[in-house]
Amino acid sequence: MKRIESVNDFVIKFANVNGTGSASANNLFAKALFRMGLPVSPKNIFPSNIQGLPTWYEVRVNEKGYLGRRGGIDIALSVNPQSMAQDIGEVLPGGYFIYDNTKLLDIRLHRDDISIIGVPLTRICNEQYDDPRQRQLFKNVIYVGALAALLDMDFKVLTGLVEDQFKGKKNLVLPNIHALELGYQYARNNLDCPIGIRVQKSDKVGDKILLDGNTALGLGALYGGATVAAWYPITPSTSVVDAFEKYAKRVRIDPGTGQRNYAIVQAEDELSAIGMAIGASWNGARSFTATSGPGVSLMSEFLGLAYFAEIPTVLFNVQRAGPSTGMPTRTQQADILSCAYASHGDTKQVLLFPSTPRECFDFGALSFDLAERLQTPIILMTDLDLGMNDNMSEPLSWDDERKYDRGKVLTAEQLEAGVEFGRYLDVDGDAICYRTYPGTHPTKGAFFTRGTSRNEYAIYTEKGEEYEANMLRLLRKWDTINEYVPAPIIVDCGMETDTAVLYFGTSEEASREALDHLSAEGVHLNAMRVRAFPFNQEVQEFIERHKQVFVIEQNRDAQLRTLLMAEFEFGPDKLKSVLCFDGTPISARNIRKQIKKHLNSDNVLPLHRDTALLRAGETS
Amino acid sequence: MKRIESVNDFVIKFANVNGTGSASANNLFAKALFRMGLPVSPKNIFPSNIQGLPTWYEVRVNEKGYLGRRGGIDIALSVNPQSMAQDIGEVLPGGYFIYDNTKLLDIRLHRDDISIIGVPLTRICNEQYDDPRQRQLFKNVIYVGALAALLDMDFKVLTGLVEDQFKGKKNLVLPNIHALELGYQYARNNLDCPIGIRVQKSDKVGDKILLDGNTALGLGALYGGATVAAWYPITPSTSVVDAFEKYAKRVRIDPGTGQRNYAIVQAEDELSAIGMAIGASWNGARSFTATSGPGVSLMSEFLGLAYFAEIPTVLFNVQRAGPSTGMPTRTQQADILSCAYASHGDTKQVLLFPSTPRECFDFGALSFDLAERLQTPIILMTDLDLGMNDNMSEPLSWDDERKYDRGKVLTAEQLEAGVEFGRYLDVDGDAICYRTYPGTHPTKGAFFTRGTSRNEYAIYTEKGEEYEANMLRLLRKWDTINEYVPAPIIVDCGMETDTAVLYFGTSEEASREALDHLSAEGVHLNAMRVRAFPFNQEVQEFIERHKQVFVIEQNRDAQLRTLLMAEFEFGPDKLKSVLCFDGTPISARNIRKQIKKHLNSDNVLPLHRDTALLRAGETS
Amino acid sequence: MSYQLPKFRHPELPVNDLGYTRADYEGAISTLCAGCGHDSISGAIVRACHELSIEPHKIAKLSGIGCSSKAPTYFLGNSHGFNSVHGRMPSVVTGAALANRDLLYMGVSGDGDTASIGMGQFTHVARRNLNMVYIVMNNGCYGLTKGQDSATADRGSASKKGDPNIYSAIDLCGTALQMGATFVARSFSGDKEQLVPLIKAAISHRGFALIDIVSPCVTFNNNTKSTKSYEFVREHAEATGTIDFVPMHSEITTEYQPGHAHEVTMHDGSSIRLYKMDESLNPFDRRSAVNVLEEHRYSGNILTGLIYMNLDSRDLHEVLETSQRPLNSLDESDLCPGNKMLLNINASLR
Amino acid sequence: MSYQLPKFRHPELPVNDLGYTRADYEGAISTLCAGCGHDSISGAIVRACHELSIEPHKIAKLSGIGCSSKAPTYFLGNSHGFNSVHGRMPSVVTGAALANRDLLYMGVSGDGDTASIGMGQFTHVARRNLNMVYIVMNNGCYGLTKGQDSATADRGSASKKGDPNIYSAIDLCGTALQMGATFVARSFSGDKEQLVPLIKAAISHRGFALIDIVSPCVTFNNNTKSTKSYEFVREHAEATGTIDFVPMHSEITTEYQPGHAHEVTMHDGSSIRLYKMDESLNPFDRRSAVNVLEEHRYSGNILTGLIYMNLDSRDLHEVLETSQRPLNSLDESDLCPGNKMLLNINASLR
Ligand SMILES: Cc1ncc(C[n+]2csc(CCOP(=O)(O)OP(=O)(O)O)c2C)c(N)n1
Ligand SMILES: Cc1ncc(C[n+]2csc(CCOP(=O)(O)OP(=O)(O)O)c2C)c(N)n1
Ligand code: SF4
Ligand code: SF4
Ligand SMILES: [Mg+2]
Ligand SMILES: [Mg+2]
Repeated sequence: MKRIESVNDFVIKFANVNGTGSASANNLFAKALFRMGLPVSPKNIFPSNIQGLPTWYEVRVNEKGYLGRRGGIDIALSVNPQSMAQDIGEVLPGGYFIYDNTKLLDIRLHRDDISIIGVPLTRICNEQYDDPRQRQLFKNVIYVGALAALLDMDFKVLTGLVEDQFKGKKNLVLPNIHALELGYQYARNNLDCPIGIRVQKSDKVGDKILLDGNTALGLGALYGGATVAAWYPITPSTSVVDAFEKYAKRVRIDPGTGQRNYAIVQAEDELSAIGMAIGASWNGARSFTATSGPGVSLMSEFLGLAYFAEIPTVLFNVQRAGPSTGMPTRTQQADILSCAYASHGDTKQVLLFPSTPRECFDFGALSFDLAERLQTPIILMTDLDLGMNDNMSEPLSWDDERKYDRGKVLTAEQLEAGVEFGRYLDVDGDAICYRTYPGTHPTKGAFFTRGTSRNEYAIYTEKGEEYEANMLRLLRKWDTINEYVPAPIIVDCGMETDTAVLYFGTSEEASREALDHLSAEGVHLNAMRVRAFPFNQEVQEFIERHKQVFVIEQNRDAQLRTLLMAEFEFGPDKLKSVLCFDGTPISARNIRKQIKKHLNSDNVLPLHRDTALLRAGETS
Repeated sequence: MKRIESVNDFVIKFANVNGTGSASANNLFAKALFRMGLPVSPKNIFPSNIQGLPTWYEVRVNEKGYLGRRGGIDIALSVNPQSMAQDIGEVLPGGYFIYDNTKLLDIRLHRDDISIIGVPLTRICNEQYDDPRQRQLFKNVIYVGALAALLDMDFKVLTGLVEDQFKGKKNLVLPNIHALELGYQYARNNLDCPIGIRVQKSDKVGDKILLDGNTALGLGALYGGATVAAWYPITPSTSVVDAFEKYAKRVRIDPGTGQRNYAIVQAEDELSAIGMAIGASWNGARSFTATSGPGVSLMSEFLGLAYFAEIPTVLFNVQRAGPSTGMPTRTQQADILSCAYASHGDTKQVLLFPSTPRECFDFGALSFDLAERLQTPIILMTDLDLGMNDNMSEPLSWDDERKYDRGKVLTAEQLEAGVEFGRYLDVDGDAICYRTYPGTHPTKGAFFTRGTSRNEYAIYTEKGEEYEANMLRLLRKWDTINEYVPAPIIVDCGMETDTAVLYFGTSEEASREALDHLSAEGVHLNAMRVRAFPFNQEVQEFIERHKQVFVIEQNRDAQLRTLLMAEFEFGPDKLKSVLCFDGTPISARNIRKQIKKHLNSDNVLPLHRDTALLRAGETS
Repeated sequence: MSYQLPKFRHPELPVNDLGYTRADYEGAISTLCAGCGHDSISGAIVRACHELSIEPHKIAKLSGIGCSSKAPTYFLGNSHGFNSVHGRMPSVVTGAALANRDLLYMGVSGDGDTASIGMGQFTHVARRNLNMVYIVMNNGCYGLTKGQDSATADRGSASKKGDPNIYSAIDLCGTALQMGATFVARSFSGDKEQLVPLIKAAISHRGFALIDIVSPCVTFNNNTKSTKSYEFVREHAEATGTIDFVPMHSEITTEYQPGHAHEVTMHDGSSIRLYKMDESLNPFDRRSAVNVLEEHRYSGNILTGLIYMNLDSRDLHEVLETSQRPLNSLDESDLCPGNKMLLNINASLR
Repeated sequence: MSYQLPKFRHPELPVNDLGYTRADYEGAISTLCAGCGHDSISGAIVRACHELSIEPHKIAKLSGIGCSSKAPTYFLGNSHGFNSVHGRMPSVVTGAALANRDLLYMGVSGDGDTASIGMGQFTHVARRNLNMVYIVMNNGCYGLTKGQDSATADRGSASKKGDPNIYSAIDLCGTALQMGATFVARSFSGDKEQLVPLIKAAISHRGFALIDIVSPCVTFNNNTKSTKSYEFVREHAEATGTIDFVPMHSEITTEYQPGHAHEVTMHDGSSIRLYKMDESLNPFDRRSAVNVLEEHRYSGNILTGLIYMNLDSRDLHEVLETSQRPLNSLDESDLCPGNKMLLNINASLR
């Protein structure tokens, strides 16, 4: 058997039972590596269930900084008998399987092509602890200790982390360190340490941070000046508002009066949540709601109202695998069309696509400026992978000079001075009109907001010409919007090429890695990351510059490609789809494979369909 | 002044106040012409309001059988002082303005270029009737009588119609005929009869009927075997269920027991209405719901469930002008995208596009066969213009040999005989699986329906492969669906041409007329009417056969074109949009103008956007 | 803010404390059917707001969809209005009220808008005790879609169409009480003398104030077999007692005999006086209110007047402990924690 | 239909009249948390259906989304199930029941699923008196999304997270009564002796039968400050009386003293016997039921048992006058009027 040997480059997967407190131990492991200067990308793979079912935590460690899913497992650490057969099966030949050998491995599961390493976790716990709860909790910490020895980790980093995590809670620090040591010592004394895979200190993370996108979004909303949050619980978006609340409690409660400079309401459902967000925005407060798939569908009617009545509205959509309830704890980018065209009638909604926690923070705050400036819903499209996993990211930062862009709002003074006010009057020629907040002026400035057609002075109308003029203005506004939304990021490969890739959101990391590999194989591709819909001029130009563009998406129906086709006009065979929609984050391997398949074939059929069928036979 | 002179070819517009009972009188007029063998196309233009606001009734009479909106008014008949200024202004030079001159015309409204004809309607009524309600009602009948004289109509046709309409109600027949005669005699005795515009008996309607699409749809549902109807009132779809109920009361009540072979429930909202339809279908009854724009948005979550869980669902969407509440009493075809991609996640919904009452009936009944055969929602897309106006149509007919296609359902006998049952098992290779009705068999046949992912045996799963396999099967099912939905209708112009038009639904009549005119001008275009989404192979081939195809739609954003672009791949400049979205039905003149504009320009920009802007300056 | 009011006024028109005439509280000309109950309610709202001297621009009027929901266009033309989507006015008001606690929120809805599609939001806004006036113009039918029965139509009642309703009616007052509403009243569009003081009291109440107003639809539901017709309501209405509203700071001018009246002071200093109260009802006791409503459910009579009021009501802002300053008036300096905090956060994430 | 039942059975397992053991009524192994109240309720449903000898495939079990809504997977494995969307089970059951009146409809929901997002549908299905059993597994929180307070959480009650709830609770029994529900009961997952006969009675009832069952969430809401914990409920539950269900055709075997029991016969011939009833409650009188619920709202105790039953209930099929034959069994010959009628219709349209 040829053992896998590597330093600072591997994938480890922890197999646990959910509800047993394994998450924090696994997190401790990942963060320790991060502190050792190693880029890590941990991913939680959990069931839609609270307790007792298999749950996994996959960590990729890669000194080159590739953070997308790689595919394949080098080390499996399994403490869950339910999933053991699957877990051991997934280990790559030459890899390692670490398990709780208090109960010996079922002989039928045995494999000759991997190293099987037993640590008697249950036995150690039973010997050390009487309380069953403690036995369960510390079992997780013990295996982290054992791993430290097996991978030759810096033990002090671990203990330092524990101290930081339980700062001030001494009675928690010592027992945790003790448990770490139990594992560490057991491994040192009984096992061959280190195994073929090792880690060593590095300097590849710079000032980066490890943060989940949802927390970053919550902070973005806080910094963006949101005061009203209305929401309804749904995985994987719940933690956005949780984070907003956590930090608002810290910094938005007046120390003198105890009064809050924010209001959070858990609505009775998503229809109500977005209604509240709209009502608050209409009344001049910055507000938002956060949801996922089913909530987006329910919000559709209100999104149409906000589009048509031009009410600033901020919606954070943390996407999960659809359709319907789908796979609520798996990731996808499959709400693109339902959000872009949300609601009946002619509507077009603005979408933002962040791809890192830092961008979640930035775009989160930006959403409020855009919503108020453009007077339309801004739908920020993130996903479970970005939202609920710790992602390595640029640190967050805020320009203290920055002022909120509150958009076009007439003040009482302006009204008093005789400024002509027509709510839907295009005074500036950019198709964005002036609004007033309720209560501004005793006799000037009041108007009626409605989802029915009305003229430039907000008076109800059923005249075709007036309706049409308004709809055309909204179309012109779309052009203005174009100038405000984040531009794409173009990465030129520096070589002559007529082929490119286009990706967005969480496909970035895997795409970058795939491109590097392809480039090493002599296939050079330019790249563009799209960051918003409407697509800027650059997007069109970039695509036109190339003969062929691979559009990488995490959905079945090539939804972003559909938007590109609808907005611009490209000839047949120009846009080819690279798709992944099995609920796992797209991997570099998968992208590479699909691109190469395209490049080697001279298929003339619409490829996105075909590709989808291809995917059936793939596993990573 | 040159009077407009014509026989059997004109447009007349009645201007009334709503809630005054004018509808039935106007209808009497249109139907009388129809009985005289003249093609007519009456259109109600009514406010979103119950009483007291201006309402219009526009009738086009055209012996050649052109039934689309023509644009321009030859005769205005105005009994509404509120709208008189507008009404007189709309009359084409040389046309006629007929009004109630009990109160003389405001001198400022006078026009020299038209004939102004006064009939003292109020005075006549006041002299004849004491009861104010009668005065109001008969005023309308009187002007119809006057028109009969002015247009040289066959008075007997009118009296015959009245007799048919009030069959058995003698006390209604005579007073109505009396009122008709009052008007007729007044005109005969006091006015120059006939005016330059006249009608005479013809034979251009054959066995056609005059019927609104919603009634036809209700009848389609009845004949299609629907037993459960769940709905929530909304204009313009309300009359679909009204019609279903009306006929169900006639033919579906057991004469012996008085029990009903149907159940209609007015739900508390649209979320509930579609939930009921889905529940009933799941349980093996044919059921449907009907709605319009806002209802479609609210149904979006459930439509995703029905798509993913593969539950036959029939939804009739009678479109109105959006977005949001929009113009609820105006027409549009603007829910194409929101229906085709209804709900979050990767979904694609089947759409049917009828264009005549006969097709409403046929497709209405067909929807149930398709829904059960294909096990997916079928969304029939009609609109206010077709649904609420009387349209000339082929007569309805039903093949008494026809059996309902109940799709793939396993019986207790089959289960007992040991047929393998997996709800999502693709046994036949067409991606459509077998289902069972609840209660079929004591131990075999039960399964769990859900909107979450599951394997072929309907067992809950979170395995990526199983989820993916299911999604790919749904994609293959899309190909099967293709073979079942109605094919397009292609009209070859018989001349060599590389240019064509593509239209659907209520754009048909105006398109046909526009093509005839263009052809007279030497511009020959082939034509295709699309009748369903997914688009059949023929649609693609037709488009590919031509260098340029004008896609005619009644929405702003060229929504059908977007679907065409997304499904197929066409080069730039291939599909050009011809759009109308001011809430009025598209007119032949408008289509002709837009097509000619395109043909004369060599614009290279995406044209659909540009066209939309052009429309702003147009009036018909 | 103190912007000048229009100066020239018809000398005869009575002005209120702010110098406004009633015309300053009116809206556009109604397009509802002549005789529609909703128009009378609009009139009562105009009168109540004028008499209470509320600055019109400090009122926000919000509604759903329906004839009733159109009504806000026809009153308070100097107030901001929001005609939202069908059945969802409560959520929009909730958001609006959270954004600015200093305006008066007047929600207007219909029985279809509230009891059918809006049931979820109606119950929850009542439960949250949002500080608002919630007016239902209740005609037992869907006026705007041409007269279908609504969920408040009584069993057996028949509209113009003629079929007797087969379902039992939802009582909005009873429902609101169930949800913990703190002010519940019922009235009749034809009884302005009762309606105006009720609206004033509802405005003064701190918390959710429902007034369910029977408001006949003359076009579709005013026929003899309807229990929401003018005639039926006139014959079957039973007032809990009469009510007088005395705004804060008003001099007490009306004489009343202590024995026959009950005066309570509301949290804003106004007071209401109840006369000739039904013996069985104590409108300050929820159990009593629930009981009386149940009784009337059986008798088939329509109980009008103030049914329940909780004087200790704590509204949503109070339980949320929101800032006294309207949230929409806060700016960067109040809201943005600045870069320094991010430095700390970043540090904790390494 | 009479398909053969599986023949070999463990000889010791008791079989019911149909020859089924209790195992034939069980479902898949539960994936809920160990100790979750919902599992006990599933067990009670299994027992009730087995003891009543209902053919398992003649039951349809439907639910929304939540831990509670997952429960149907864990009972009645031979019944068709439908896990629909969040809060919308009532509409799906309504459609299903209209399609086939011959099955037994068992709806299962959670307090989030019913009292929040599902409030509109819940109230309306009750109002329509659909013939169904509606079970709420009420834990005062959103289990599946990790423990947020639901709308049935009592004011002041605190879940594991620790913040006391600031809103007043929605009482589903009171709400159902308001809506005109014809069978209303409350129970506790920990009290199988009460639960099983209540489920049986609910099944026998013709019309809408609500059982609101307090069902502690051990993971998020079973702590000391929660009013939905096992401990709190055990200490504060107050039964209206005990209940016995005697199925139709059963021999009367239990002895009871006439003075202490009240026996009523239900429309299907079964009967229920009530013992030791609380004096203040007459469960066949709505006013009494409303009153007792109000009393308990004040006392803070949890009233369990049968609260209200209307013996004259007419369900939705009855008021709609639907055919006795299930609508889903009708075919072309029953439904399609044929071409001849179209000829007449066409003629009338010329
Ligand atoms: C989502 C949605 N569904 C349906 C409608 C159609 N609609 C308009 S008003 C109305 C009912 C109005 O009834 P009610 O609230 O009682 O008001 P009323 O007209 O009787 O005053 C309905 C169903 C709509 N606008 N939106
Ligand atoms: C439309 C929609 N919104 C939100 C969710 C997320 N969600 C799943 S279960 C649930 C609440 C469940 O609470 P409850 O009904 O009380 O059930 P429990 O888990 O407590 O038994 C929520 C909000 C969803 N699935 N669908
Ligand atoms: S239809 Fe009825 S509710 Fe609507 S305006 Fe007319 S009378 Fe009023
Ligand atoms: S989370 Fe609560 S409700 Fe859900 S299964 Fe666990 S104990 Fe039961
Ligand atoms: Mg109404
Ligand atoms: Mg719950």
